[in-house]
Amino acid sequence: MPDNVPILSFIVLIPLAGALMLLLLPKDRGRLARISAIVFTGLSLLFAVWLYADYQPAFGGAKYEERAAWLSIPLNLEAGLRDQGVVSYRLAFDYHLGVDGISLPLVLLTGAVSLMAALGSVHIRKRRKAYYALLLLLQTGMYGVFLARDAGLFFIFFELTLIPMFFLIGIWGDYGREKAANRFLVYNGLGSAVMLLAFLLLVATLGFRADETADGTILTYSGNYDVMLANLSDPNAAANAGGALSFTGGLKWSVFVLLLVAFGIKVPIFPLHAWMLRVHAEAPPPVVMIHAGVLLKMGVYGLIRFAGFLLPAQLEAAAPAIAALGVINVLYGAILACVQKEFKLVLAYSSISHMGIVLLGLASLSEIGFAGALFQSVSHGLISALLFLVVGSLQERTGTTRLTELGGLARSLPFTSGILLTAGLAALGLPGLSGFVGELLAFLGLFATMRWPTVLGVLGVLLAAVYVLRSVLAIAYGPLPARFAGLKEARFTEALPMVALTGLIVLLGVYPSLLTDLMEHGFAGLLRELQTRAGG
Amino acid sequence: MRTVFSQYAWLAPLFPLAAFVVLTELNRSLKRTGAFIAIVASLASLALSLLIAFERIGTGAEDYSGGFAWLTIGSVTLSAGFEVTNLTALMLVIVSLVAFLVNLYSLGYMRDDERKSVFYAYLSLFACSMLGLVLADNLLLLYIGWELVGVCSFLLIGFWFHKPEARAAAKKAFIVTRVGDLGLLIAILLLFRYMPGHALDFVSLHNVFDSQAGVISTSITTAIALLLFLGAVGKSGQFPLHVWLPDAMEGPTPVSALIHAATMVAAGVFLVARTYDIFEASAVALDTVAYIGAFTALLAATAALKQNDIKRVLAYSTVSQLGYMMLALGSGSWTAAVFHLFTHAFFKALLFLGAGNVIHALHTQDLRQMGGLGRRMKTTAWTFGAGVLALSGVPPLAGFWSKDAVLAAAFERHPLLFAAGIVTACFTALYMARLFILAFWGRPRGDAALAARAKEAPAVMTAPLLVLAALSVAAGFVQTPFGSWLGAWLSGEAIPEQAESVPVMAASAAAGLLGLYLGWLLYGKGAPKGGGAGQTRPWPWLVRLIEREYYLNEAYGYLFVKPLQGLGRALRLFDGAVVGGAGRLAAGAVQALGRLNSRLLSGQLQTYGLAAVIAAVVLMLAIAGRRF
Amino acid sequence: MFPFNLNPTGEFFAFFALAVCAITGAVMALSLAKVVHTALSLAFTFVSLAGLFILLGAEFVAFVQVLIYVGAVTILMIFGIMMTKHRDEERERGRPLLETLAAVFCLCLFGILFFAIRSAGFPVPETALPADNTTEIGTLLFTKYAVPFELVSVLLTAAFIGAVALAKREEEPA
Amino acid sequence: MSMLASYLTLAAVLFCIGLYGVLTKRNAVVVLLCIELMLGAVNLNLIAFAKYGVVPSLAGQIFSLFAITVAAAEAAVGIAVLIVLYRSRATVNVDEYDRLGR
Repeated sequence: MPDNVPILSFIVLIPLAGALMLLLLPKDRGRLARISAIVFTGLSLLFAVWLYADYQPAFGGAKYEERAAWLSIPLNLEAGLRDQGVVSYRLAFDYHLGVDGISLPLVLLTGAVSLMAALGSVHIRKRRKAYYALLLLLQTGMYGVFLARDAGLFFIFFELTLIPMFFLIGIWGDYGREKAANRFLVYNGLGSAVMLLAFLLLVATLGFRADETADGTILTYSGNYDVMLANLSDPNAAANAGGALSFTGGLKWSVFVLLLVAFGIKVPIFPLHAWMLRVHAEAPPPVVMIHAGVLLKMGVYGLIRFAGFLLPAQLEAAAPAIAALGVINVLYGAILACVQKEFKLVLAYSSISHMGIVLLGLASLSEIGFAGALFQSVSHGLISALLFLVVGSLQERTGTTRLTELGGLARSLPFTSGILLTAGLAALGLPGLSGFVGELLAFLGLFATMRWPTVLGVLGVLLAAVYVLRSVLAIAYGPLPARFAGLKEARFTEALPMVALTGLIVLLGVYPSLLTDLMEHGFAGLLRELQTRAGG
Repeated sequence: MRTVFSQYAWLAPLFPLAAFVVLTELNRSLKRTGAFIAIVASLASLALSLLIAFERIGTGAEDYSGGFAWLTIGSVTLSAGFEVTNLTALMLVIVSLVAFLVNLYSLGYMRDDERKSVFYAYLSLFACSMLGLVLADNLLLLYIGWELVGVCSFLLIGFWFHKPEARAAAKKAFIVTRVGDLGLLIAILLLFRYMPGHALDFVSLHNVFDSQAGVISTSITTAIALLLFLGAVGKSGQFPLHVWLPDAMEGPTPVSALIHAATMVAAGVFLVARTYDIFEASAVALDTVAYIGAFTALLAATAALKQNDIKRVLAYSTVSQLGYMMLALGSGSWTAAVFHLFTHAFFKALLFLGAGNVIHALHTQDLRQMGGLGRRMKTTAWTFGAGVLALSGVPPLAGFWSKDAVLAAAFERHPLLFAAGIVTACFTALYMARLFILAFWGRPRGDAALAARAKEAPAVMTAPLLVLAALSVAAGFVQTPFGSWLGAWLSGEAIPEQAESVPVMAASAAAGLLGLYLGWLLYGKGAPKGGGAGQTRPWPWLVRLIEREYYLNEAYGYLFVKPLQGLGRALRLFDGAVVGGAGRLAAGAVQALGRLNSRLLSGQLQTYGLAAVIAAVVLMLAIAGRRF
Repeated sequence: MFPFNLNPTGEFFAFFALAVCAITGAVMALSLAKVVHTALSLAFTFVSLAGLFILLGAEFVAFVQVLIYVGAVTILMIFGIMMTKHRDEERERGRPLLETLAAVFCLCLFGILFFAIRSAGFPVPETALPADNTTEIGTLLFTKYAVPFELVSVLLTAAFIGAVALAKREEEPA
Repeated sequence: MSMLASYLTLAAVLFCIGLYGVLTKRNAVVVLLCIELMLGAVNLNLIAFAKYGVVPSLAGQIFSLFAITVAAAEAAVGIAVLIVLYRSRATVNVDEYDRLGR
């Protein structure tokens, strides 16, 4: 591959270009809109796969980095510092994209889930042009979040995902869609506000940098992630530059807590999950595929990227608390999933439970646990995407997803039911499917430091079997109600993503090295930091 | 001695896997040939297993292992590999042989089922996982196989998915065994934590626990052993997790023969045998295994006495016999356990397949509807009879020798264990006699027309019976108190002749014969003509207790299911009221803010104007004020 | 605090008289009940303003002021009044809060402006305006300010076309 | 007090009166007239500066010419809008024009 291809920009911007192109289409060409959306999504995925093929974990992602000055706001404060040789004093945000072992798996996940969601949107009939345009816009946001290397850019991409989601829920959702969309926006808006505050604190402290040039010193506050990391490893950097807030313990803790809340809403961590239930239940299934499959992982990614790498001491100190939250998530979600009567809500609570395992992996503070957290994120993304693909397919045919009304579908829809069963088995952590690997790694990692939380987490896996079987068997097994006797089996465009996702789940379950090899050096910086702490 | 075929042992699970893949991919187009693909695959596995086993017969065959790194994270490598020892070779033969026979048998049994190819796909997947479990060279891989056989069991129990009972049974089987699986998983976590170099393979386990005592503290060892045993308890249907196995009889009968009698349920025994070094390092764990095993054996044997479903009787019998194996393991003789596993696989598979023939002929599983089949189904009756005698421990059939080995071990361990074993042996013979008499003797009690049409099953279904019957009769001679060839082969150590076991043998044989005699007395000779064998009996509460299987299902319902549901409901209220309430509060606050705003933004232009003027004045004042 | 060092020149008296007229007109406009009266008293103010312009040596602007404000705008307003119905007889309900606040803040604004005017030192101009400023204005409009001038004419055209289009009665649907 | 200050003060007075009228008067015509008054006050400022500013210049007068023109345009459009509104609402009271839609 030629080295000068801005591959990351391609990945991020192709969906945006697609969205713009869709706007030019006439309104009634819904089919064309669908096809072109799929093509653009696929194109982006193609670049992501290319990146995957080309990426060498040992060298990291330095060669893909792209950077351009984007926003530079003069602060006009240099007058007082002129005598110290300061010629410019500004606030700068860059268009700065980068990739590493942590973001690449999630980028691939985004591509895969987006394509499957686009394919799985066959039953969306209303205002297709707008739907697909929003879907593409959403993709740009997601890719951007995972690839941005600048706090400001990250924030903008993060926000960019809210808008399409809001409309996708609010326009194409079920009966309670408006309320769900509002709730979504309120929670995530609050989260964003908190995140912005945390980022501003970060920019004002870690983001400060003094550049000596021929003309004099240029003082910059920037959201540049590399600068933050550099400042972090060199505690005197900010102090030497002068003028910046010092990043002391209290401030670090407040930033950490703010980040935990901000990303905790997205993950979602226990008391902050109310919004996602509604989204799961009300949004159209393909959108939930993306929501449960990718958007929740943005929270995980944010936690690792900002709370983890920038505040390792705080992460270390808060590990027991995170583990406790993880355990609560796992058990709380699982127990509630056991009593739901609506399949989508079962899946919603199951997501909470599974994301708890991610938290457990993070709390382990070990490489294997981190890898488990990331693997679990990807795997849960694929599994929940598959489950909601099936939900969409069932909902279109039966008109309901209530467990009490369904039954025996394995007779009339053997293929779909088989996929549902496989997805369910993957969700309950069956070895040979991807769900198991993530859970295993997270547990292996956590067990070394915290034994009882792990045992409680394992208990959650048992409950997973209970709620998955309870709901899946209620749908697929048992006597078939007469009104469902004549249902038509999934059409090709539905079956294709189902098979593809199942294949991915099996592939990752059987040969997880495909993904874990990527992460090999991804956590190196964080682990080094944690180790020096442990040593000193 | 160099081994040739052992190097290719990894192929054994791949044949059925290939069959599974082909069958699932080409499901629709393989309506007829699907079964043959599966049978050929299982035959290939069988051939390979036999080659491996025969190659290893003789002394000094080295264990062979090979593998690759499955997952590397940082300094930790989880590997996947296989290991061939004499134990695994034996297990390979048992599994692939029974699997092949059952595959063959199902050709007849499932002939008219429209989802036959799905059935064969599941069977193949099961064979693959089970062989993988057996061959695994480390605990993690074993766990993977362990879970996969559990899923296959689940799928096959629920094969007739439209029956609500099958659905419930499948769910129950999966969840109850999962409880045990978690024990195994936690044991693996513990081992991963405490083993030097995070090693999980059996060779390292053997080295650490056998020779390097003190590397891992006793309490941890005990914990690991107990957790491993919890896994075995779940899989092998030991008390208190045995409740799923009788219900699992909702699955097709060949499945019961393969999975729930011969192979998968024995995996627990295999697990304990494979990690026996850990158990030997902890006396507490061994005692636990022994007493749980003995208790289960006794409990299940009594429960089998009053079951009316032919398969449930056999299921409880399986539970009971597995208890025997655990008893042997706990008594310190893992070779006896494996020996019993070996013989039990044959005669219990035989019994199930025979029962399958009966069910196939009569379309009922209720013993009260049967009777007099002996004349109509000669082959079935004779082979079944051989199985009954073998299971009852009548010398010199296979069951006698293996049971004797178990009892001898128990005798050395503790008289109480021995007593439990002897009583169980008596009960075993009793309920088997009852079963045989009710099914094959006397006159038909059920639908007369159906009984009249009942005829012997086709050859494809009787041939496996004959093979298994022959094995049930003869397989015991591989290890007798006078020449313990199998034990020596398995453990690699010469086992001295056990002269003191003659009284044990006598007691065991006497117990078996006594049980059979009692059975004949109660159900054969003394049976009332009406078939309702004795309405008034002593201790009606005890009978009821046994009939209801000791109310364990109800107890679990009240102990676990109800509280979980209650907790779930409580949490649902909490989630709706508190967490959701907080959400509503947040949303409400924002909306209230919005309403306040919209009241301000009333559309009154002049109000806006006034606000602008006020703001401008305030701004001016603020700017002007800064100068002072 | 602010020394009123008035020098009683002719210009000052003229200014004073005209200022009183303008303010009176404005105040009257606000206090009169009938809309037509308001319009007329504002016209009076505009005329006074035109007088002030003359005082300031801007005859041309004064002329334009009279022409446009008094001649066009006020007349336009009166047409507007005539085309709409006004219920000025009814005693409208007051809006005391709005009125008080408006009054207070307008006074505040005036206070600020007055304070600013008083505290600013205005240096005496060094040069005087050209005497014949109408010619000068004409020259400037067609040289330096030609482009804005043309733009304004476009704006006017657009505004009048727009006004006509807006006010044109739509075809009544049958 | 210089003449300039006097003119400016007068302009401020007129401006504030106009502003008060805009903010309090109900009748849309009166509101429009008051806006004209405010513009007039501004024009007065411009012309005063044109004569008494530091550098006297005709630019001030030209500016005020433009302002007058724009004011005329505004008045015309304003009246047109008012008439249309009157047709649909049957009122000229500003406080009843509180909706953007129908």
